[in-house]
Amino acid sequence: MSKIVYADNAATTFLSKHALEAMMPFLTDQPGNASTVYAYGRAAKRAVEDARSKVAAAIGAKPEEVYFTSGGTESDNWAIKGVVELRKNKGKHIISTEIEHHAVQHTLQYLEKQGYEVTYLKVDQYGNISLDDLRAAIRPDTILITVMTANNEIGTILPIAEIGAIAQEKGILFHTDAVQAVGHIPVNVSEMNVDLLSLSGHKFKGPKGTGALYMKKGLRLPALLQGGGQERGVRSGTENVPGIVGLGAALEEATANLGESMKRLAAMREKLVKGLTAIPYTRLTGDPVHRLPGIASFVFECVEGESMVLLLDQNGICGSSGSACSSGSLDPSHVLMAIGLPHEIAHGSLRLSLNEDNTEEDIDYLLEKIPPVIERLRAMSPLWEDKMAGIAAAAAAK
Amino acid sequence: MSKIVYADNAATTFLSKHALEAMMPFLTDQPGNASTVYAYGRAAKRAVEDARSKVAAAIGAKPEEVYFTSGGTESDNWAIKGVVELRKNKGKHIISTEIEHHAVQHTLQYLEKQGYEVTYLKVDQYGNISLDDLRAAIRPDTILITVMTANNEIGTILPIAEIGAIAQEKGILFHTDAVQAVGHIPVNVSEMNVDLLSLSGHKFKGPKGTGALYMKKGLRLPALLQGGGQERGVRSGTENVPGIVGLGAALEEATANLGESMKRLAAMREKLVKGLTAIPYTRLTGDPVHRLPGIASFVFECVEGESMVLLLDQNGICGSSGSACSSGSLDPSHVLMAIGLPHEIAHGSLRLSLNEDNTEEDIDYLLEKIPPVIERLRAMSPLWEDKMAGIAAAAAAK
Amino acid sequence: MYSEKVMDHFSNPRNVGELPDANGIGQVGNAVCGDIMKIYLKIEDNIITDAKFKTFGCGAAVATSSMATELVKGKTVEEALELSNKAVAEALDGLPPQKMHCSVLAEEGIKAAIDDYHARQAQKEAV
Amino acid sequence: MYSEKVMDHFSNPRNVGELPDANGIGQVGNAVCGDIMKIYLKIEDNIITDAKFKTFGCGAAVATSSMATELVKGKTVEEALELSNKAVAEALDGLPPQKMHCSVLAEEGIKAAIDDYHARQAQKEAV
Ligand SMILES: Cc1ncc(COP(=O)(O)O)c(C=O)c1O
Ligand SMILES: Cc1ncc(COP(=O)(O)O)c(C=O)c1O
Repeated sequence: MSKIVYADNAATTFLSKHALEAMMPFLTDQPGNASTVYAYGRAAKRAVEDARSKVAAAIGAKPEEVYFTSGGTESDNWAIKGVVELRKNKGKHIISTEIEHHAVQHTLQYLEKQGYEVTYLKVDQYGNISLDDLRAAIRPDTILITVMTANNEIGTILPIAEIGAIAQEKGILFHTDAVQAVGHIPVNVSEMNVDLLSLSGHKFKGPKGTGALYMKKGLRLPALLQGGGQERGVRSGTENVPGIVGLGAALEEATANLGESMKRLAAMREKLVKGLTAIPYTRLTGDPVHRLPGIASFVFECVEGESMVLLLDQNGICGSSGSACSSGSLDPSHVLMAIGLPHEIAHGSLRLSLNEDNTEEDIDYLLEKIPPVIERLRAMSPLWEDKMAGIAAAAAAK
Repeated sequence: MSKIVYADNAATTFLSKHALEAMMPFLTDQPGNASTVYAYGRAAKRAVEDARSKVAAAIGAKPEEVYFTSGGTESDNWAIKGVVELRKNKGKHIISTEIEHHAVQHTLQYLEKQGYEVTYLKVDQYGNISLDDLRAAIRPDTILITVMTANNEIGTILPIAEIGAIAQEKGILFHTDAVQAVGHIPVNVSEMNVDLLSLSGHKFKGPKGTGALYMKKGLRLPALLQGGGQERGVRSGTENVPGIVGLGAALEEATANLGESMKRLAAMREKLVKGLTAIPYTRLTGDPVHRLPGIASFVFECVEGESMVLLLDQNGICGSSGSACSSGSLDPSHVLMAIGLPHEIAHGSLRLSLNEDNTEEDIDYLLEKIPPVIERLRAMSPLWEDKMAGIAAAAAAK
Repeated sequence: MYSEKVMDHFSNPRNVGELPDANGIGQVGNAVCGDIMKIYLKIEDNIITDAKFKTFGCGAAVATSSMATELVKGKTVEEALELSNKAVAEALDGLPPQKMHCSVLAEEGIKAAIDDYHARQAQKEAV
Repeated sequence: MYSEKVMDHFSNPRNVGELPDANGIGQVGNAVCGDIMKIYLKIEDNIITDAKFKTFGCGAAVATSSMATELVKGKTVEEALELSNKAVAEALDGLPPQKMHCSVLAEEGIKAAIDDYHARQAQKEAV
């Protein structure tokens, strides 16, 4: 097979070999029911609690503050709807941002239909919010602040600790969607002053369909899923023992060499950014400094995202675009709109997301293959033709 | 290692080798994002749709009527809460039974706290409801009937098609929790007249953390989990591709030889029932005829369930008990109470649940090892002492 | 999600480029929505003797442009005006539902180019 | 969930059975709740010289019965009365929280048997 460079790790990752190994006993010679008293059950229970400790260690929490879920989406839904139910007598106002993942944004929109009010903080061109805006948005009936730790499309890292300090001072519960951050940058719930934090296994080489919600000690959200009373009564459903074990193993692995891996990734990302922004009419999206080590995100003028992704695929490159076409909607990604890109430019977005498995050669390959793709698409773009004509005319007019 | 007979398949099963094989590509050399356009994504998408067709075929549904979830608990919660939200202007009354799984029962109890009214139909000594009771319970404001296809503790199969016909005639949505039935007895959504049906992968040798909700064409429940819009907008979250593939493969396998496997299992179960009910003061629980092929469930007088399960474990036997002690509550299982067992007898329950992997030798082993365990526990039971003394006194008095 | 035919026409688009001697040029769509098609037709004796396109848009937009230009070549103007979006989509072995609007755009692009041709003819005659 | 010590005392319970020459017998718990303990003590010169039990109940109920009877053997009646449920649980290297009531039952069982012994002594003296 010809070369494939997988650069879509922010969407999902390959499962870590180490995680798979840890899971295998529960996929083969153990049935893995964690709620039964016989030997198999006790082994499963131990494995689940061991994974819980690993997750807790990775985010600076206590094991009993970690609850396993089916993924980032469930964690986000649970956190937000849970706070709303818990605090329903206190108020109906929530503060969030314009650039949250749909798992948060659509949940908030759902709540708006139920009569809740949401203030979506605006972001600047880098995807950052203003703490003054946040302070100004707080009302006596504000029951929840939910702000993502790092953005999945443009990689910007938000000032969570500062937001958390404000929330704490005002006595408002604070949730952060750390799905893109956990396993990629240092995350510590107490330093970040968060009450609730969502994470998802498959973003750091853990299994799909696994996630967790961190819930600060003393806080007990009502369950989103009622049933058999697993996870100390707040998240029912037979435990996904292999999944949980894989999640724990993958996160332990991801955080073991985090510092080094971040450095290596950031260097590769910078090379990519430098190489691709050398293409004319191309810009990096997101904060140039406060960004996830692995996410390189761009807009190329006069090029449409989906056709870019399809042509890259034919060159053995897996990347993604926040273009409208790839999602079936008409508007380009709300994140790209929120950072102020005009529609026609936002349509030409490309996100390349790296992780530990990517190599220097991958970067070279990307830098070799992507420019001709952009060139080819521009050559058939009437927008590019107009743009070049306009520039030529302007030059001639001088 | 000494012999182990796993007879707790109604709790969870070993993963099928066939299912694991089908999953392996997505656990090793494929990242498996089903929502992306490049080659890996298309392969994942195909695999998911292939699994959907398999699930649909197994329950007599159309592929587009099958939505993947994280398990039976989520499916049950989604079905019930979804109908309640969808029909909130029509009424606040729900009909169910006294013997539902906690995933249904606790969801209903939660809704009762929100102001909904639930009629729990009583069951007879076999765990069966009366259709007349059902008809009598229907009110103009009844919005949902939810009755399980087969009970997980006592194996009784309920008259779903007849219930469905009544629901249909009255224009009331009908949900069935078929978690214990799918893959074990023939299930056909149109013959059963159901609008919604829950199933869970790990009950038929599929992976844990996977399930599905059947939603009849034309019915569109609001989402329980908001987010990226996967599963045609009603169940968000990155698809658990390996899990979904495993679910499809396992269900196809389970239904391929269903007739034969049912016959074989029922014969093994009958041998077990015959052998164990030969122990004095022992009864079969559940319907003696209309029952799941694999579930043999008993109560042994003067014996407590948890100590029975622990001693069986020491004999290499994995079984389960609906005893209060094993669940940490004080009352024995609501199912055993509902079929009219007195507390002290309900405490001595044992469920042995078989599947295709069990052998004739397993049955012989169970029949060899279980009676001495009962005897040993009775020998140390003051209840047994009293019972024997009472019988002796009664005999002497004659 | 795309048929092989769509992928073929996307990867190896027929008739891509400009047509210097085009006598009918139409542009439809807009950059805000993410799809622009510019269709060039050369019409001689009421027959479309050549057709080319430039497209900014998704895979389906490129493929429908390619297919639509293929389909109208050699056709009379009247025949070309009857080209429906459905026909374009069918010729590509179908399109995903959310991409049907691209075939509509292709149909409109051909019509716009023919309109332009008619306008030019009318002007010529008027001169 | 159980410590090794609990499992040991459950699997190989000490002092299980009846004591024909017991002079203090106590029964606590009830079948409705799923735990009954019957404790037999033989007390000579204020010293517990033998102890046995019969228990209907879970693993912890059996283990605490076993441990409690072990702990009181050789003790004076007064010492035995001071046996706390916590001491029984600790001797078993702890119990899961939802099983602590079993240790309470064991403490109460010993007390009930001693009460019975005192009652019998009082009756004897009265005779
Ligand atoms: C920031 C963010 N939040 C939430 C999610 C949802 O996670 P999952 O798809 O695992 O449910 C994702 C990824 O899809 C994400 O990137
Ligand atoms: C009848 C029934 N319904 C629902 C469930 C819940 O399924 P899960 O644990 O897979 O969420 C189970 C099993 O636990 C069950 O037996």
